[in-house]
Amino acid sequence: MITLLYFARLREALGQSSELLALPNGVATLDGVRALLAARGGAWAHELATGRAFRAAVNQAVASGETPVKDGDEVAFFPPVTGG
Amino acid sequence: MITLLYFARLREALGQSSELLALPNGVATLDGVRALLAARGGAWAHELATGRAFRAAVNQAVASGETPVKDGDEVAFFPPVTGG
Amino acid sequence: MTVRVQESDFDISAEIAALRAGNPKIGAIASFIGVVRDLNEGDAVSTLTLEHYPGMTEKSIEDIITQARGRWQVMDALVIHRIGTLKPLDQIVLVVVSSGHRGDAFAACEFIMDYLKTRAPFWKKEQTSNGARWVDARASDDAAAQRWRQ
Amino acid sequence: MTVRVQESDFDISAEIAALRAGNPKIGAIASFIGVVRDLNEGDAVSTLTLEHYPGMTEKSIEDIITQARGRWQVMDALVIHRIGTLKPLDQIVLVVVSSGHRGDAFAACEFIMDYLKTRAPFWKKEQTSNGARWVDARASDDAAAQRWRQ
Repeated sequence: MITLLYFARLREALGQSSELLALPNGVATLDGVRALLAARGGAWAHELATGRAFRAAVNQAVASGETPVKDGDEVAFFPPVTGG
Repeated sequence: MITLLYFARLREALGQSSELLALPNGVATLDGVRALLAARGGAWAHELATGRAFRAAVNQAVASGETPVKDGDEVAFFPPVTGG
Repeated sequence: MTVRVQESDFDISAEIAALRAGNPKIGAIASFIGVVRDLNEGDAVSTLTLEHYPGMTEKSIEDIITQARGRWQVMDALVIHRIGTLKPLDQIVLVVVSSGHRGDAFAACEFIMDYLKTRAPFWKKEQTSNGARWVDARASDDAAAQRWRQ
Repeated sequence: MTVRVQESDFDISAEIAALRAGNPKIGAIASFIGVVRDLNEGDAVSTLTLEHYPGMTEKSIEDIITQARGRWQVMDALVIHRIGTLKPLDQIVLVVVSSGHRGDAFAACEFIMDYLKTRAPFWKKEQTSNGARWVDARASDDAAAQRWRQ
């Protein structure tokens, strides 16, 4: 299982702030997780399309598509940050 | 008459903080005033020698050797500044 | 270093006193306060709500301060970032850097602010005269952070 | 703009509140505090006495602030510089700049500080473990001021 977190505009668009997900065989990277979620269609397909301006973190560190993801990890998707 | 002011290390070396001086004929620039004072010899010659690192102002604006000086002006000599 | 993410307001005098902690080697203290403006992109802003990623936020700010300490002579640094709902004139963020010399203090303080704008996981939602909207990331903020990579 | 040369201490919170004066267009406030260190050029400093040129000091600082306003978007600026006898840990100088945006606030604040160091007529005399001495102007301060002329 991995923990998924969604923040800000993505949280609102996807209608949830977190969920638990069983990692299927063969899904071992952040882009694998993204593709799995996008395959749900609707807002998931729209918000997590490869061309969209979202960011992601694995275990609270900024991550890219190739970042490995394994059981027990915390994976977060969110819009570009606007703090300060 | 012009008003002469001395600050910081120059004030101490010259033994005074201000004086009034009648401008002789032919003295019409800051460098003219400087030469007049340096001609007093001793600390005056030493502190106001052309090679020394002093600064000067005429009427409270930073001045160079060619800056005109006339009756009624306030002329100040001081070391490089060290504020802030 | 001190990093705080909090709903409550802060007082810069008290924070600077705590950061200095009587250290007589400090010669320079640079600081920055960000405040909520009443207008953004032409629309009147009535409130601003800040959301963050608990845990990652603190970690990423500590990492930014550690990077600053590696680049400049920094005695100590403080970041306070508020979350929750704020209104125009409210303070949002405080960065304070103490150093022996002013050049280091200024550079580290601006570096930390630029990275806070572009890397720390905070998001702003505005309530404006045109309705609620998420604030978009600014290209100028990315450019400000980018110049430190040269 | 506000320029004060005074013997008394100052409180940065109170000064920032006065400078902001409820102006909701301000988004960024950069500030700098210079403090007396206990050591200079290897010698313990017990006191620091600041002398200035009354009249010219205020004029030159106002001129510096006017230059800063010509170069950056500055809402308002404050300079307080203390004179008289200070001791380690005492505050010497405060510069605060308010602006719509942080880049302008930081640049103007650092510009004003660099010019204060190299142009405003203040002189420091230290009482050290090796006796009293006038502080020498620093080449690094001249270099810091010089870079703004590019």
